[in-house]
Amino acid sequence: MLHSPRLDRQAVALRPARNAPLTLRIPEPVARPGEPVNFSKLRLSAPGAVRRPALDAEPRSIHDLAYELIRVLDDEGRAVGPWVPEISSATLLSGLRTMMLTRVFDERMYRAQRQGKCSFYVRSTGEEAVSAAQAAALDAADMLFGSYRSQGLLIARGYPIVKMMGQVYSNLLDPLLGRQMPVMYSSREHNYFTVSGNLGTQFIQAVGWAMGSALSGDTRIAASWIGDGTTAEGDFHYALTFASVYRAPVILNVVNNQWAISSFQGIAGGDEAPFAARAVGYGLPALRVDGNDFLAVYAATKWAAQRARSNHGATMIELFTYRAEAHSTSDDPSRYRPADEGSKWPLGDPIARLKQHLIVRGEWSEEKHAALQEEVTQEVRNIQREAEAQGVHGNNQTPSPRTMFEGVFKEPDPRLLKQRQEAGF
Amino acid sequence: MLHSPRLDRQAVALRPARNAPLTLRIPEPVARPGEPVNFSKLRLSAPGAVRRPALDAEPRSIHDLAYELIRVLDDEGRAVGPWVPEISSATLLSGLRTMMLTRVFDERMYRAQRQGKCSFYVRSTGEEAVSAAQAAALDAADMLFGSYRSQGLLIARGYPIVKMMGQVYSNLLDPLLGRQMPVMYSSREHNYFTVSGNLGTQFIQAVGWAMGSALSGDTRIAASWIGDGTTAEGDFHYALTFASVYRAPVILNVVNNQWAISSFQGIAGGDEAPFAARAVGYGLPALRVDGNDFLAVYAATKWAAQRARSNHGATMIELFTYRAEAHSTSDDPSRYRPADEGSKWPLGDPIARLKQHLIVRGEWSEEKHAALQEEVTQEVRNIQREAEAQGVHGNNQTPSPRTMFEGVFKEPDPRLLKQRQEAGF
Amino acid sequence: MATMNMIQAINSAMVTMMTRDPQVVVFGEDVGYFGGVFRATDGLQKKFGKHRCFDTPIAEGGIVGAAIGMGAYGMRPVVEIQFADYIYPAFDQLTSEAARIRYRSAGDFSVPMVVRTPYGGGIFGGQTHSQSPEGLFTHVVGLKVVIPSTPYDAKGLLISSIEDDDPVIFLEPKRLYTGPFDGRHDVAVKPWSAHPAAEVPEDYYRVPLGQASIVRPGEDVTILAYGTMVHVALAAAAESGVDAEVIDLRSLIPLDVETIMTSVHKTGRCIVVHEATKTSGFGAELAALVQRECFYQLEAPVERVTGWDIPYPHAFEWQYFPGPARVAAAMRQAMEA
Amino acid sequence: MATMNMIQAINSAMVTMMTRDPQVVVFGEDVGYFGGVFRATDGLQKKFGKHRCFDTPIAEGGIVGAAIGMGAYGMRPVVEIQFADYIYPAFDQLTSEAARIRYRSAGDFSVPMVVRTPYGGGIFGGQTHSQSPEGLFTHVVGLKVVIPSTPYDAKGLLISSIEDDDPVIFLEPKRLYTGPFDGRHDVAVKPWSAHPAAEVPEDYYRVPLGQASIVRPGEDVTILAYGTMVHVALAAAAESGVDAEVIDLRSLIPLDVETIMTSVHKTGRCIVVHEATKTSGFGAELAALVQRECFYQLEAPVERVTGWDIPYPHAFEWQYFPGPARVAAAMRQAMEA
Ligand SMILES: Cc1ncc(C[n+]2csc(CCOP(=O)(O)OP(=O)(O)O)c2C)c(N)n1
Ligand SMILES: Cc1ncc(C[n+]2csc(CCOP(=O)(O)OP(=O)(O)O)c2C)c(N)n1
Ligand SMILES: [Mg+2]
Ligand SMILES: [Mg+2]
Repeated sequence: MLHSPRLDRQAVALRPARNAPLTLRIPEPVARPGEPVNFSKLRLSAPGAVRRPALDAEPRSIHDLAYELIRVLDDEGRAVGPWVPEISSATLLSGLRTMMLTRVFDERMYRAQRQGKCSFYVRSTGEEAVSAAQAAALDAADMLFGSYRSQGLLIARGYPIVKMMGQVYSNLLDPLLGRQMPVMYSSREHNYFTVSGNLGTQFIQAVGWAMGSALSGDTRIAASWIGDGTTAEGDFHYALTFASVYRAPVILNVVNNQWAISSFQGIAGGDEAPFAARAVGYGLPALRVDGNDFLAVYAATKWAAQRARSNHGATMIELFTYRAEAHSTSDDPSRYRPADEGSKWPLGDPIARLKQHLIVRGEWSEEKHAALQEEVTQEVRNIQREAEAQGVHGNNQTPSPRTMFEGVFKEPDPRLLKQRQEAGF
Repeated sequence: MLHSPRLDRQAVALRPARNAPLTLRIPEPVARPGEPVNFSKLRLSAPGAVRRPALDAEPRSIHDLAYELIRVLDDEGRAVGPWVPEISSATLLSGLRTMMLTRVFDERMYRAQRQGKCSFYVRSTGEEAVSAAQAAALDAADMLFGSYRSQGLLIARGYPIVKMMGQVYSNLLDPLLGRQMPVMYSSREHNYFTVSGNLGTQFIQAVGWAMGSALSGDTRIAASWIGDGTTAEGDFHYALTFASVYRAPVILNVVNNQWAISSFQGIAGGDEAPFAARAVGYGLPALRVDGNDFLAVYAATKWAAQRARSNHGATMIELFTYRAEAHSTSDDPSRYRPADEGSKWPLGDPIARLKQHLIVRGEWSEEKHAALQEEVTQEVRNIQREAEAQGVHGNNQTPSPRTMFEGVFKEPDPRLLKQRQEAGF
Repeated sequence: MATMNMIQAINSAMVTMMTRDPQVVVFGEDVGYFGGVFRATDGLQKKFGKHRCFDTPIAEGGIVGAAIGMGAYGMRPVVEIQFADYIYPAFDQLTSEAARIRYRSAGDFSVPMVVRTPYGGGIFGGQTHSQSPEGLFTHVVGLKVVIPSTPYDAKGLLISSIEDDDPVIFLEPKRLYTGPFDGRHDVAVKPWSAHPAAEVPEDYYRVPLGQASIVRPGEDVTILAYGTMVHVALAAAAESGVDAEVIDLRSLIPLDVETIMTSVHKTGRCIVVHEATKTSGFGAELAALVQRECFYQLEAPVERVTGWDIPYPHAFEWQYFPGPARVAAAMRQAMEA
Repeated sequence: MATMNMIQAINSAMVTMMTRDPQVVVFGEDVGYFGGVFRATDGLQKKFGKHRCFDTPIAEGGIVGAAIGMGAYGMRPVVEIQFADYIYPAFDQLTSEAARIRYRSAGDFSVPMVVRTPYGGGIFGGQTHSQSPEGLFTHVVGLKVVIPSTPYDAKGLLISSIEDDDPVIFLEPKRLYTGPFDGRHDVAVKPWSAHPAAEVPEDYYRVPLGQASIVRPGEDVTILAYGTMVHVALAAAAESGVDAEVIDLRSLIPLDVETIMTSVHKTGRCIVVHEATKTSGFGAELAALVQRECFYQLEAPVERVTGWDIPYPHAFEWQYFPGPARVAAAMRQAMEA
């Protein structure tokens, strides 16, 4: 490669002979399609093994937590160790319901997309504990800056699923007037910030919101979620820097589901250091949590929220999980990862694990679970019928196209009045 | 502040009473003008106290080095501890000369600006060891991506000072044809990348260059320099991420001179964790070095360079120093920091310290030093006369204005041919 | 009333609004204790406390991203980007976020934010302290773009921008900070104090966005300008002897199309002047608009006098700068057409 | 010769150049093992090894910044930005760096880099998968901007772009990837195989930058278009019965001014069509240019048919998209003027 005249054009000769040629490392996942799945390199702390520091611990004094994995549920479904949260059975059951509802909702919308009823969809399958447990650990007044995979937050907060479907279908029910791609929800009423199609931007916005809250002497905190892949964007760095400098009351969550479309987490640098470790270098505390362990996620989030509310500032939480399905309806993961990788994920299914815990706890049974499964399935099916009566994508049951010329600015834009006339609406 | 109707417009009520109001922390430096200088909070490792790890050490295993300070010269000017480099007296003397030349050059150009001979200038006073020692530790073929305060790198590499002056004066000698503001040098011949006025951009470019070198099986490495303030830019994060993922052969230097124009390093998050610590979170090794200690800087740079040349990838070096003068000729530091802060900087003057070491070593004397001072002063004065004969800023001795229409693209741009005619050149 | 230069007027606008509205906060690089490299925020921290005016990390994308979040919270952030040349790291937050949040959330959230930034040349700042990026922002739907040319307008427009519920890019012609520079760089520059528009009320007042100002009525040719170029156009009018109608657009988005059209209908000739590079600059939009709306009135093609399509070259400040001579020549040429 | 759709032609251009020049490297999000979300880089990693084609972190600014460094080293990076909507985080590296490095270093360093990115709507991608940001880049001096409309041109232009020693923004009309979509969304889309320009040499050839192509000669009105809009313009010409001369610009910078002027001198009428929003889009530059250079030949104002000044709304894809009906109406109107 060194012989090209073009190379010589810009490069100055003088190559010391004493060194071996340099090489570039291109990271590769452990297994590609057709190769055996291998999770033996994963370093998983034992359930209950990681210490729970004081709320006002100095970030550097707990830097080891960025390299451990906080786990509460053991293999038998018992809650063990210092991170066992104080949590009522009602909260657990409600969290279970949120997760089941989310999964059913996801499956229905996925199928709707396959049936041509919506243009696009994103499931959160396998990652439901992240949204369900974190929403449970936060206050309803806290502001959430989610990603396109945070639908569970809205469901947990009781946002009407029929509206979510309306948004997905861009139909007459769509609160966003058909303006946004499916899943880019927004609800001021539910303190859920408008989701962006541009990765990462919400991370620093959440910090700004939290700064506003703190400047105002308010008590509400903010939380934001981005994926492992998205940590490479500049906004991630801005968020950590501003959160650190101003000690903003915000929780910065990295949902490490191992994949960013076709790129494994090593392409974002996850093999070199856990994403949680990034925060330590900015002087922020970081927790690394089994994202499929509802209790661990809940406990870590409570810790971070209390820390923020007590004016100790921001916490980063890495939620270690696995994207069990395709990235989106536009994706086919069998092209880039072994088909059975998800089923071999050593940290299991968050719904199954919480169910098991509730059974161990004596609060639940297979029968009750089956009944709840039936109930939520029926509920979603009914809502879907209701939603589809108001239109599906492409069948022209949309808000008036007139509306597309409105709301760019608060005041009407004279250009757009003209353009609307030109368009004939 | 909570009573504004505007606030209520976007915010949902529901504020849990149970928490105290949040507050935002706005960092402040220890002392402002009129207040006593106080460096007692600085944690300085003792000279010789920090261990020197193996070249192939795992980054995480040496994370403590990001919080220490590698120092070689003790208060008496002796070189102590494991970081004492193998370095010849000739190299030391040449480094001393580079530093002295740089300082004299800076002073002359500063004065030239005050006399209206150039539009702008940036001194590196007090930080000369950074450029001088790092240039000495690198190979001439290594590619340098400096900042506007890296003039010492060019001087160390023997770039003709008369050309530097030509650039500063935008005169007939200006190799950049009057196109760039003063100090934004460029020299392909000296493997010195064109300096940008936009902060930080060169950091990721250096990584890209190093990736190119490694992809080509070349042996040359890259190095880049940015300031403490600039670490907040996205490019810093891109550089660390890409360097980590691809193990690029690059040295990423953060020159922490405590100030970014009027903002102390705490505004960039330096109070929460040292800048070197950022790297650890990305899985990169980091060294934190007394930037006014020529030997320590040299030794750390050699370590990082050898590591890169051996395909162990990138290293971050934080050079802990002090900006002894104004940010630039457009700045007046007496408005925002105590006037005597620089003179009280506990790590001293890099020239005085190397001089003392050379004397202790028996290679130098006050007399020789005074003679050298006289010599470099005379040298720069002569060069300045020569340079000014070819014009100073504003006296119309510039390259032809015709040239300003050339070189946007490699091929002539037809638009610009027309515009040049219109302009009458 | 007080006599203010443009920096003082801008400062006064912030003082006025910070006093009236506790939600107004000011932040950016070096704006806190120091008061900004151009002194625009001088005294604000002292007066309002460091929670109302503070320094930020050097991360333009972070500044704007945080301002968006704060705006969504309910504050009115007024942020400074130290030079317009350094606004690009914030480009994604501005175009994909600030400009889109109201629309994409169907009004759920909005971003009442002002991004103040000094732009333009004339100070030997070279290619990274002289740029005029306004054209880019006018192409981003959802952003307003405002440029004052006098202290009076600067204060009134900045107040309107701060009170606006949508994001505003407020570009300050840095060459006008201390005086009404008209491009005659070889003539001693007058200070603002000699100019009537330096009489600035100390209290609250607004200059509405979207209303151009006819700064010199005339019959023969319409000159569309903004910022520094308004003064250049006036000098050119005087120099050329052509009876030009000089219009100061004041805000590019929203644009006062009516005032422009009325004038060109009258004069039948139009010249657009800006300091930004020519290709796809805002002059292109103005020329496209004018030729479309005044086609049958135009007696000469709409002419653009702009910066050349090159980076602003340090040594050739005045060869780049579209000064009065070039504008006057274009006027005479238009009259001959 | 082989029959290729546009994706295959783009892929073939990269295969051709990677084979000829070991300095050509391809990287971007998901482009390596997977071969890109649109499959443009399919098979490259397998064929050339993971050091010639590899995945990157999701950091568009990092991708472009690294490519600049690699270009300065002596490689020819061809990077993919997954959607043009996501190019903004790279805006600073593109405008302040890639575009400026040759000039500011007086030729010491240069950036032979291609940024490939799919742009435009028609796929129900909503406001963040449909944008047409070409206008912004045409205002940045130092960048070339290229947009193909057929598989043949796509390969030939991409090869010219890769061989170019300056940075090129190569915008790929994603709606044309699989067929020559002409805007009639209610009609079954033909595949490329039925189109003559799908005949693409498997070997090396160039389509030079800066040469427009007259894809339909005509006498009555000149239509300036690029990308998807070329096919829309052809459909509109057929639909309207107006004898339009349709010009495919192919590269916006450099622009083939001569072909445009010759045509408008002949027809006396001109319509500019693009999918981007109207205000300050590249259509403004074209209209400004044409009215200036063809003032005395024009019999009607230059008309712009473009996307509305709103974000691309998901549900109203076809109400936003400037389809053949709107273009045909503009043609008829121009003929009546
Ligand atoms: C700025 C930007 N770049 C690229 C994309 C395209 N894109 C959408 S999702 C995605 C992968 C994100 O992966 P990750 O952050 O891990 O989140 P996950 O999908 O796994 O939840 C990419 C590259 C985008 N939407 N925005
Ligand atoms: C992108 C960008 N933002 C802001 C500036 C203005 N600016 C120039 S130097 C500087 C301070 C940099 O401080 P630091 O990184 O600590 O470097 P130092 O000057 O101390 O060497 C600022 C804010 C710039 N040049 N580029
Ligand atoms: Mg992921
Ligand atoms: Mg500094």
